Amino acid sequence: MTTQAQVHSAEHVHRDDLGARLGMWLFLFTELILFGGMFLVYSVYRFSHPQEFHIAAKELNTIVGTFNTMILLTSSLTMVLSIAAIQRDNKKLSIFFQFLTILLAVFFMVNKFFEWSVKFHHGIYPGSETLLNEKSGDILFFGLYYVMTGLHGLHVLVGIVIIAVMMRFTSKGIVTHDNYIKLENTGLYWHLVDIIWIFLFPLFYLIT
Amino acid sequence: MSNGASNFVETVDSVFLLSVAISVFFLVLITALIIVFSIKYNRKRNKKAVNIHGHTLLEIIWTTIPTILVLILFWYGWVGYKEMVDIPDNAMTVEVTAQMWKWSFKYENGKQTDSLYVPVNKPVKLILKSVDVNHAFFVPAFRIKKDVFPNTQRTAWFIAENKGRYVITCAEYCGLNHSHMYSGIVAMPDNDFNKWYTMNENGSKSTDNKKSGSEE
Amino acid sequence: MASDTVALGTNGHEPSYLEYQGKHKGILGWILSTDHKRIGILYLCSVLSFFFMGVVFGFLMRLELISPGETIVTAQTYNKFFTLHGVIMIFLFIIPAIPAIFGNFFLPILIGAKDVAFPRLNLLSWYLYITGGLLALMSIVMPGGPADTGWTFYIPYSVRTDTNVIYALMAAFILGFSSILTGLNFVTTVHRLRTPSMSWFKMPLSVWSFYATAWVQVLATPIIGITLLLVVIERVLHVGIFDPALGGDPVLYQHLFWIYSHPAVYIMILPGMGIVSEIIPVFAHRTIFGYKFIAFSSIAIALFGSLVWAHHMFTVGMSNAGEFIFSLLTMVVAIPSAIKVFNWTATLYKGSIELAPPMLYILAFIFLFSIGGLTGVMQGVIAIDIQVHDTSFIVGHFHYVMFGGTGFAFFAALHYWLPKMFGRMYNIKRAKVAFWIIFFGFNVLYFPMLIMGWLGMPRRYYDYLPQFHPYHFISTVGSWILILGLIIMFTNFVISLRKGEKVTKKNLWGGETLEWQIDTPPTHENFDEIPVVEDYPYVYKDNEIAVEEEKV
Amino acid sequence: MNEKNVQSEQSEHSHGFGIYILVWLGLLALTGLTVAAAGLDIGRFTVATALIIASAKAYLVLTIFMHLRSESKTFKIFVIVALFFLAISFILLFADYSF
Repeated sequence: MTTQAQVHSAEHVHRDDLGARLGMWLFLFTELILFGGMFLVYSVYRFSHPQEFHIAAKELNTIVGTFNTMILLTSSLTMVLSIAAIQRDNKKLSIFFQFLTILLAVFFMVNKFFEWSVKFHHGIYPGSETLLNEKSGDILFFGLYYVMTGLHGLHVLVGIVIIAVMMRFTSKGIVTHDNYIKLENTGLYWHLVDIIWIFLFPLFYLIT
Repeated sequence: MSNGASNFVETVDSVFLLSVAISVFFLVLITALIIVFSIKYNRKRNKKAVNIHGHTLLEIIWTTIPTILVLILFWYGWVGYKEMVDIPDNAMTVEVTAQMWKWSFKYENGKQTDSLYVPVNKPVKLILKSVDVNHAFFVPAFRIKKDVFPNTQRTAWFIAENKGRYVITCAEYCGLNHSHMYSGIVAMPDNDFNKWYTMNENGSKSTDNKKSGSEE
Repeated sequence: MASDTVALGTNGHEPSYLEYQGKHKGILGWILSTDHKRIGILYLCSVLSFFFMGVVFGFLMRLELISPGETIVTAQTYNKFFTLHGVIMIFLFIIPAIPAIFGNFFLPILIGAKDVAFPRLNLLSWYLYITGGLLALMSIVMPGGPADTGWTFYIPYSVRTDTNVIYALMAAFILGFSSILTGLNFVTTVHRLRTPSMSWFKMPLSVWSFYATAWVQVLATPIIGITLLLVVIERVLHVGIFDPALGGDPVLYQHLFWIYSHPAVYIMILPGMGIVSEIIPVFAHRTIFGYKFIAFSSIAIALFGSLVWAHHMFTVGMSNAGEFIFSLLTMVVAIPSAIKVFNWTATLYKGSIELAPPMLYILAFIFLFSIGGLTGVMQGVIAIDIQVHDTSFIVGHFHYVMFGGTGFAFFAALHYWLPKMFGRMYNIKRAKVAFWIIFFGFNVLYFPMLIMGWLGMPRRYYDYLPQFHPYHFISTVGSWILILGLIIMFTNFVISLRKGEKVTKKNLWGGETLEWQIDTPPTHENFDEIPVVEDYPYVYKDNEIAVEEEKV
Repeated sequence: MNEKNVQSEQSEHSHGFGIYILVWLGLLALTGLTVAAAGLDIGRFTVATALIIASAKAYLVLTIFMHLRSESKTFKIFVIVALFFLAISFILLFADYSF
């Protein structure tokens, strides 16, 4: 780890990529369980209000959802390709793929923005009168919808920032073909965000 | 607290006594060993220690015995609990409403009171509801407790076995006056109860207020 | 010794970590240092400050309860006191106490490493800790005052009350992240940074328990994180999630809360158990009894501890299957703890026992933890739990476990390791006096709670029926005795830090673990050369010789 | 492990570009499949089907994109422990709700 270089004298600069990945995976578990907690809430409410969830899910636009899923899956591909490129010491290609990843992530967010604004336009948003007049199952469905996709969107935004930093690191030579653990860990994070969406998508858009 | 105030007292108390007995036994055993060892093998007397790395048979023994004991305790606890959830069909039903910070009781004939009046030796079923936040219906002398939630109902039941007055308290923190959310159960013989039950509202209210003075 | 010795470049005496001058000087050298030992000291100072605040709130609560009715404060203030007491003691004291202070300081040393795996992350978690702590305290001065919900933040009261619940929730959320980062760091450290000759079964038992704790921190904490965040979202944006007024299920909140908070109990107690396993062999001057059983029981506790959360909810009206399963599993979780207690006791057998202050606290730990554990088993028995749930029986029980257990282990660790950390010895006699006062006061304070709880005294009560007055009175008197003992103990430490006898001897107590083979206080890099571990850490080959050396 | 492994353990996850693209195509195909399956009226199996397909997708991402396949045993055990913990929470929670 480069961090250790700071504390230790120069004689034994210690880099432990495997340790860094181990730490990253542990962090991913916390993310996984963070969302897992919300999936717990989702599954209990779906269990207790099956009909209302079923009907409420029809409000969501399956086409937009599918489109967004495709975008996110593709961004995962470009992410992993950028790592493969840096492994082959192809700096330019790696930066290009990272740029593509960011672009796709931005697309995802733009879509999300329009999807949410349409809902807001219909008066379906947390605390709105339209929603509060609905049955409790609908309130819960949309509450979870906003919170879960919202928190997921937040993770996408964080991902965009981190990948942007990585692009800079790659171009400045901090991330290189024999020291790319930072980029690799970014990739791990990005794929986890993708995995969470893989589950969010059918549970909110496809259970009609 | 009078013994045998409700039908659950005997079961709960016997499990409790059993577990206290087991606990005291182990506590005394451990404590005695610690004290004896600390004296007998004290540095002043025993300069050279013996290294004993372990003893598998002992480990197995002291894993097995507690396991058996806790499983026995578990079983009695479960049986005692089953009694509390299996409500007999012939029970008289009372609706209990909890709100910040008082209890109210509504009977099948529409009568409403601040204290719970029940006949002795008859099963009483309680339907528990809350109008605001969580509360818990707790009658220490009867060994019953049930949380009360808004928008959903819970049930509890009991048979009062002796006549008398028992305290109802709130056992789930519910804000400012949580500690003043008392009421009472008045258990009376069948005849008296029937007399009270058929009596008109005003008559009952006056005695009610006098008796619920257990607060403060 | 080791073939691959690392050259240090200096032949003379290495400066200790206390004197070491890195990039930054003075106070910056501390708050920007990524050295695990300095971070440990940062935690020591901050955790103790919060501990004192927690004690003050506890003291005020007991004072209020000395007589029925209003004694010193109003009900509203009292409710805020017990919330603050709970939040501070749980999130700011007992969870970080042993792992963050002694884990940070000694875990790398015990496994022969120079630092933890991610030193900068380590510093970050201290900053998160401080941020969370300040956020919790900020609510005291904000209009509306601190939360009055109790540390459990049960829905729907926590979305109804006008007090600053959000501050407490966010504080707990941030502190959770601090705890996660510490756990993540320790797991990686144990996997990656053990000295090459230290295989898993050569690890000291405290390392085993830190490792098990770290896993629970990583896996369970996110659940509370998201749960509290959902409550914040519910409060701020009125999103329907748990609030029954919006169709939510308040029992689901309790489930999620306890999915974390029960494992959290083991985050609190496991490190304490590690300390006990560490100290007993040293002062019995013999090897520990049943090393592997103790090591595996730590893992078993971490595992089973995650399966029993709903025993906090036997009265909510769960399904019968739920009640049955959770009661049964709760019983099972008692077994590994029992195994530990028996092994510790057996370690005293044929030892050569020295009742030094750390050992006194440890022996008291076994006694108090046994009471805590056995009363815990009682609550696993559903029929009994129905009676004692949410009464002062519970309060007594968990103070026996948390304070009598973890707290006493923490005090033992202070007496055991502080001289090593600072190179100054405290007054042994004063330490023993303080111990007996604390031990006595503790029992006077908490034992009456067990009795009145069984008799039906609900917890979180500002006022009570006259029949409970004697118990409350005795309990309050106990709190004064306990606090007197604490004052003596901590003044003893403070005096020792300023004018205590200087110690430079490496091995203060005759321990066999690695921290006793390095300088006192440790140098910046801990080890001059990579330590070689030949056997598991509690082999006392030549007891008497070690004793002779120590006496010289 | 301290100094022994000081040498950078650069991971050897150098799969070819080809396999990544193949996996990506697989993921897109599975997405299509899950959308199509949602259109069918298969009653209570809807959710099960959706979850199985989602798990398959997640498995692909985990093993190939996240290189879990070529990681050491420790990583695999770690993932199993985390998933086990999550599974336990679901199972025990439903011990209360589904009975």
